[in-house]
Amino acid sequence: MPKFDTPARIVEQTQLTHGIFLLTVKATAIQDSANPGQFCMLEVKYNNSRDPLLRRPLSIYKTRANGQISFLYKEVGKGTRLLSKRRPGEIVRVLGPLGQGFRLIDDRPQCILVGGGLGIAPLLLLAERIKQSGKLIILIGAGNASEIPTIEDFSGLTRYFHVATEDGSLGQRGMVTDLLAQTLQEITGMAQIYTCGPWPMMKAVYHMARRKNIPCQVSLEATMACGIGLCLGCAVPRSDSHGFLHVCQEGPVFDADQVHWEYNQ
Amino acid sequence: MPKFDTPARIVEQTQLTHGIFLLTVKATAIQDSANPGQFCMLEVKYNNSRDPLLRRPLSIYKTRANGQISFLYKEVGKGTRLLSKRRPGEIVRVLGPLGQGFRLIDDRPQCILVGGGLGIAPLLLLAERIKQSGKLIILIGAGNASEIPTIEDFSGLTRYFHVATEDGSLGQRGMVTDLLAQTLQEITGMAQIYTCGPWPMMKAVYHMARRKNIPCQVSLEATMACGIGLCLGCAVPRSDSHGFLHVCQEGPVFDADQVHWEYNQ
Amino acid sequence: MIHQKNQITKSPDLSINIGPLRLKNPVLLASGTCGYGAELDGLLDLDLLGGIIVKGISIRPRPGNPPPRLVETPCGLLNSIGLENVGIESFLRDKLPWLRNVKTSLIVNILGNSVEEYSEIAKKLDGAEGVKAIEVNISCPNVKAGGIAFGTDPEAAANVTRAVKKTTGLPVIIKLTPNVTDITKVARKVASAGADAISLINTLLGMAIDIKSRRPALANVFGGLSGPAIKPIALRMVWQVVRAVDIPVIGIGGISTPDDALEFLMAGAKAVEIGTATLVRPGTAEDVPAGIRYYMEANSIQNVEDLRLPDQQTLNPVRYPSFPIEGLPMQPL
Amino acid sequence: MIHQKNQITKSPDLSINIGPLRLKNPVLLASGTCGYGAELDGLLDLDLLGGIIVKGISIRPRPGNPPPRLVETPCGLLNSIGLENVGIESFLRDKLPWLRNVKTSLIVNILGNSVEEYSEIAKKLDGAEGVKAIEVNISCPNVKAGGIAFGTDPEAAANVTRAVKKTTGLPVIIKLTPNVTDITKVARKVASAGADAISLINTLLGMAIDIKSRRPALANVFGGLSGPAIKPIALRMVWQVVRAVDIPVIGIGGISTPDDALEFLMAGAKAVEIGTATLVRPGTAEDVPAGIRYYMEANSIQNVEDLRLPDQQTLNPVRYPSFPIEGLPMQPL
Ligand SMILES: Cc1cc2nc3c(=O)[nH]c(=O)nc-3n(C[C@H](O)[C@H](O)[C@H](O)COP(=O)(O)OP(=O)(O)OC[C@H]3O[C@@H](n4cnc5c(N)ncnc54)[C@H](O)[C@@H]3O)c2cc1C
Ligand SMILES: Cc1cc2nc3c(=O)[nH]c(=O)nc-3n(C[C@H](O)[C@H](O)[C@H](O)COP(=O)(O)OP(=O)(O)OC[C@H]3O[C@@H](n4cnc5c(N)ncnc54)[C@H](O)[C@@H]3O)c2cc1C
Ligand SMILES: Cc1cc2nc3c(=O)[nH]c(=O)nc-3n(C[C@H](O)[C@H](O)[C@H](O)COP(=O)(O)O)c2cc1C
Ligand SMILES: Cc1cc2nc3c(=O)[nH]c(=O)nc-3n(C[C@H](O)[C@H](O)[C@H](O)COP(=O)(O)O)c2cc1C
Ligand code: FES
Ligand code: FES
Repeated sequence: MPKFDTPARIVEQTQLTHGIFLLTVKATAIQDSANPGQFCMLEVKYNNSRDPLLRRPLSIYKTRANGQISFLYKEVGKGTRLLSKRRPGEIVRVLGPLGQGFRLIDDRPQCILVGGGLGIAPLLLLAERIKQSGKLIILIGAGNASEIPTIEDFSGLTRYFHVATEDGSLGQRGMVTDLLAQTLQEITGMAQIYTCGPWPMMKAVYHMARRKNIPCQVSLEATMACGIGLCLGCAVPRSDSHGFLHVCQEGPVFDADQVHWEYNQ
Repeated sequence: MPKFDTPARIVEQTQLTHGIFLLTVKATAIQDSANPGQFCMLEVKYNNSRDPLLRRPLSIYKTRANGQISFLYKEVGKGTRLLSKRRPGEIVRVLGPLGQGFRLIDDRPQCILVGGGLGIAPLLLLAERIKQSGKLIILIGAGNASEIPTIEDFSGLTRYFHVATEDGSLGQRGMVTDLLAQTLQEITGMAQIYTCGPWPMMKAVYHMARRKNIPCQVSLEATMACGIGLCLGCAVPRSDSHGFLHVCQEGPVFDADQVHWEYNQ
Repeated sequence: MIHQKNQITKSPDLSINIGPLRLKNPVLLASGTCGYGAELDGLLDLDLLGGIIVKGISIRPRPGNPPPRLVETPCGLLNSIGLENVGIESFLRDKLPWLRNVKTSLIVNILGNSVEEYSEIAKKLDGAEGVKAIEVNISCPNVKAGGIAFGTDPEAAANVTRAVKKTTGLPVIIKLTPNVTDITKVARKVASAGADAISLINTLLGMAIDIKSRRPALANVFGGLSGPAIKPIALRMVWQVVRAVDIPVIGIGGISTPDDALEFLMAGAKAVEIGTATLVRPGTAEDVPAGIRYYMEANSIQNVEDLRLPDQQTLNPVRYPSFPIEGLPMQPL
Repeated sequence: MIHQKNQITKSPDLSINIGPLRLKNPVLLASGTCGYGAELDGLLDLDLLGGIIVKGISIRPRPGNPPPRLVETPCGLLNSIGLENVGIESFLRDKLPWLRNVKTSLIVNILGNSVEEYSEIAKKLDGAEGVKAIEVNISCPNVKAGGIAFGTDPEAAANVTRAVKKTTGLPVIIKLTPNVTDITKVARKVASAGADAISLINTLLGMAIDIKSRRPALANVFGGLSGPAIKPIALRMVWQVVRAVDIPVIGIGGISTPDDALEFLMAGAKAVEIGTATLVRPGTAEDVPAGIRYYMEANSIQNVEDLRLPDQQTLNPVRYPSFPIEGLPMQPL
């Protein structure tokens, strides 16, 4: 799979709600070959400064045929703060598309996407892809409505769309796992779960899936230096206790039963 | 003398010629107490980056009664490049006014200002001050006209105004020391020289002044970390071979005969 | 939340003891980066700090090294000031009076090229009104032993410690150099020799070359590296020394924010010194006690010493409650 | 100007010898930061480099340390990968074939926990087609000597060197750890033990604490610091070792631009390795030979080895032709 490290011009930088941004850049080569669940490494340092040193991994949220890619990201620290200050017309270096994305399983006509907070970022491309072929169920959870400002991107894709927020500001009051429990009671037939969100949420989703014998793919995060398998820094313990998964190269998407969920992040 | 370390809003950032910029910030407290020949330390790092680490010293070029200070600077490296990217409305931290500026000598009605290249930066405020009290002779030299884009700021201040450029693109072809030699032949009576520019130029000016027994003040540069006497990094050897002058605290302006001119920068 | 917290916790206590010396908070200014204090007048309220450690003083004035003395490096600063200072006589006469009016603890950093020089200067400080403690810089070359730094030889370090302790009643802090294979060896020797406390780290030996002029960027060729770049090394050494000795440890190296200071306090440092960060922004240190207090309030920590991480948990981080990975010995790297 | 230059100088020669090994230019990829080469396919043209040094290989596969294994620091990176690698068998079977097709010199970095392990793996590499040299990482813990790194004990370092030299006919490069008081001592021992070349530095031991979770940021507590932050320390050590031994020295540490590389070459390094910079931008190394060539052309330097600064001039920088300052001895700091 080809990867590209290109200077990309910023087309749009929008603050959606407090601390959440949508960044769109022009990077045709990357857009061309991007698959759902893949990510990019974005340079966040400014000009010829060397601090922060490392790039930051962000999932590919959206692509457009004109070579544009969008990232949906949250300002959590130094790097994302600097990135959020960059303006249209400026250049950021982007390396991508990286990693193994979600795998579509032919015999699974019902796909359940479970996203928590900004964990929805890698799920949009996937949802768009599934929509073309099978039944799409989207379940999204967050603390409150402002944490998921791009919910409309998803809601139009399927009529099986449900939201839960902990404070009840949008959709059902509660957790996304409540939605999943309800869904798993209702559905019949072969299904496949795809999930991304905080570790405890994904762990819960995995256990629910396992009880129902539904295969589950998870998109993991790990601190990364290179994003392309050079440093072996992005390790996550394997369930078989034989060493580690490498999130940037073998992931970020894994079959959930490969992952050692007792690992205390 | 009070010093202030204030966040200053950028009012103007203009590229005058290739690589030369005029930056104007609002820093009322500093403007209020600034004297000719003093300088400021400007933060050049972006946002919460820590590289480049140190601030950069720049002479106070102009002040306006409304609290504005201007700096005339050249992009020579990392720090000045980053500074040149900053835009009006943004904030830079400025520490100043710093150091000992030029001293006006009461019994010297004729003042000769000798500036080389951007060495003119600390001389404008001085020229404005002298204009009020005595005869002002301004001599400016540069490689070519584009190195001294703000020459009009000076030319209106006195009719004793001469320029030399090495390529003849402005004024007389030659060096500013040629102009000084001519001037020294013409003038009679008590005089005082003030100079700032490259080390070899200042050295030459000093020697010419000495031969004519005219006192000479020079504005020196040195690599600085703090700008306020904390680190003792900005040393320049003393002419009496007893240790060092400290540019940020005892200078940047010195009587030229205090300086060890054989020091090979 | 804030209301509730106020009901259950008292305002955090930031005061600490360094041996017999009580400091109102654990934030000090590091030697060589705060002049003799007066230079900061109006830019930093010294009264808000735990203490100030003035520029290293020698028995006679020293002119220091020829310039260039400074070069910036990535997130760091190389300096070869050469320990320029006014000498003890001028310090006592010209600098000390101003410092007596500051409401913070004054610590004097001293240096010498022989054990005798260290003793001599410590003796002169012993009776000096206003001086609360001595910090001994042992990174200096031991002229008698061929110029090897006192601090790289555990025996020599212990000798200096004993000599200084003998000549002064003031608390003695020994400041270690990081340019050694095993800093705990020096630390242990210095502690058994009677030091009241240990501070670390001094600068790491480095250099830079100016490729334009094709010569070393510093006239002295080598210089000492300081600033954020060295923080990870400093923190590791502080962690090691805290676990090797029973006397208080003061952490130094690249601290420029309250968060940086908290890392050192969590590693077990009793106090911290702020160096290069003061050069970059003179007011830096002022914000640090406030930031530490804020963190303590937010985390309901009563005493600043309770910030220290428990050794057990952290030396064997229990991140895998039941996690046997075949052949997984912890590695030093 | 350019026209005139072309008339008087030939195109600069960037090729160098590391012992018996000829490299087309002095720019190598550092072990542990370029995987096994194939990961860089399409992002970096390995053919443009002097060589590639693959991830450290041990006798058996190693899983490495638990995560978190990485933390960013100011201008630096702390890692505690724990020397995870596929082991020599899998390397020879799965990785080497791809590497044989690359038109650059392949150097294999090896590691062990005993002298025997080093020998054993060197023997397996001896006949391997495509392998041009061995780089020996001696920062590993010497299990028999209680876990002290081989590289911090000059004797142990010499023992490893002798053992590896005895079992292989390949050129042997010994890679030194910087976590020592006097790196020239180790360098001299290693040189007399028969090393063909020395490379330095490996990472500096450091740590970070996550103040939010209140525990060390790395599961392993300590990690190795690399990146621009360490460049001044690396350059100083290279300068020292170049002047202490007669064998070629390869400089490593924080190199991310041609200018950085030029500093090391001017310090006297025969070649340089690029590590962390490749993680930050995979194409970094490609630009370095080009940048060196450009500098040589602009300064009419014919051979890359002529970049080295003359010792005399620079060790006693003659910046003051006649400049006697009273009591002005050059200081180490
Ligand atoms: C494959 C992958 C895809 C990702 N996609 C997205 C995305 O689409 N949108 C988005 O907002 N975020 C995404 N992340 C997380 C994002 O990379 C981090 O939030 C970002 O790197 C933080 O950088 P910072 O400099 O702002 O924070 P720092 O100052 O480095 O750290 C601030 C806090 O964030 C945590 N953090 C730092 N780096 C990471 C990391 N790599 N992963 C998780 N936590 C981290 C730190 O522990 C710390 O608590 C993704 C991460 C991975 C590995
Ligand atoms: C008191 C004082 C007043 C000054 N006033 C002005 C002014 O009004 N306008 C102006 O353009 N410049 C002025 N300078 C010089 C200015 O400070 C430097 O050009 C600037 O710091 C370079 O920063 P940089 O990061 O761009 O360059 P760097 O990347 O740090 O270095 C690039 C090149 O500039 C040289 N350099 C770096 N720092 C200094 C320094 N402090 N002094 C001299 N050379 C240096 C280096 O040797 C190198 O060759 C003044 C310097 C001093 C000490
Ligand atoms: C310019 C400068 C001068 C210094 N002078 C001294 C000194 O005189 N005595 C001393 O013990 N340490 C001296 N140091 C070391 C600092 O006190 C401190 O230990 C070191 O800089 C690391 O801390 P930092 O990274 O916060 O600067 C000096 C450091 C700098 C940068
Ligand atoms: C993630 C990572 C892994 C490394 N693995 C090895 C290794 O396996 N063997 C080795 O000798 N050095 C290893 N190193 C050290 C580098 O080769 C190099 O010596 C060091 O990082 C300093 O150079 P740099 O600042 O350019 O990265 C590793 C460094 C990093 C950052
Ligand atoms: S981030 Fe470097 S190997 Fe995954
Ligand atoms: S720059 Fe620090 S004392 Fe002058």
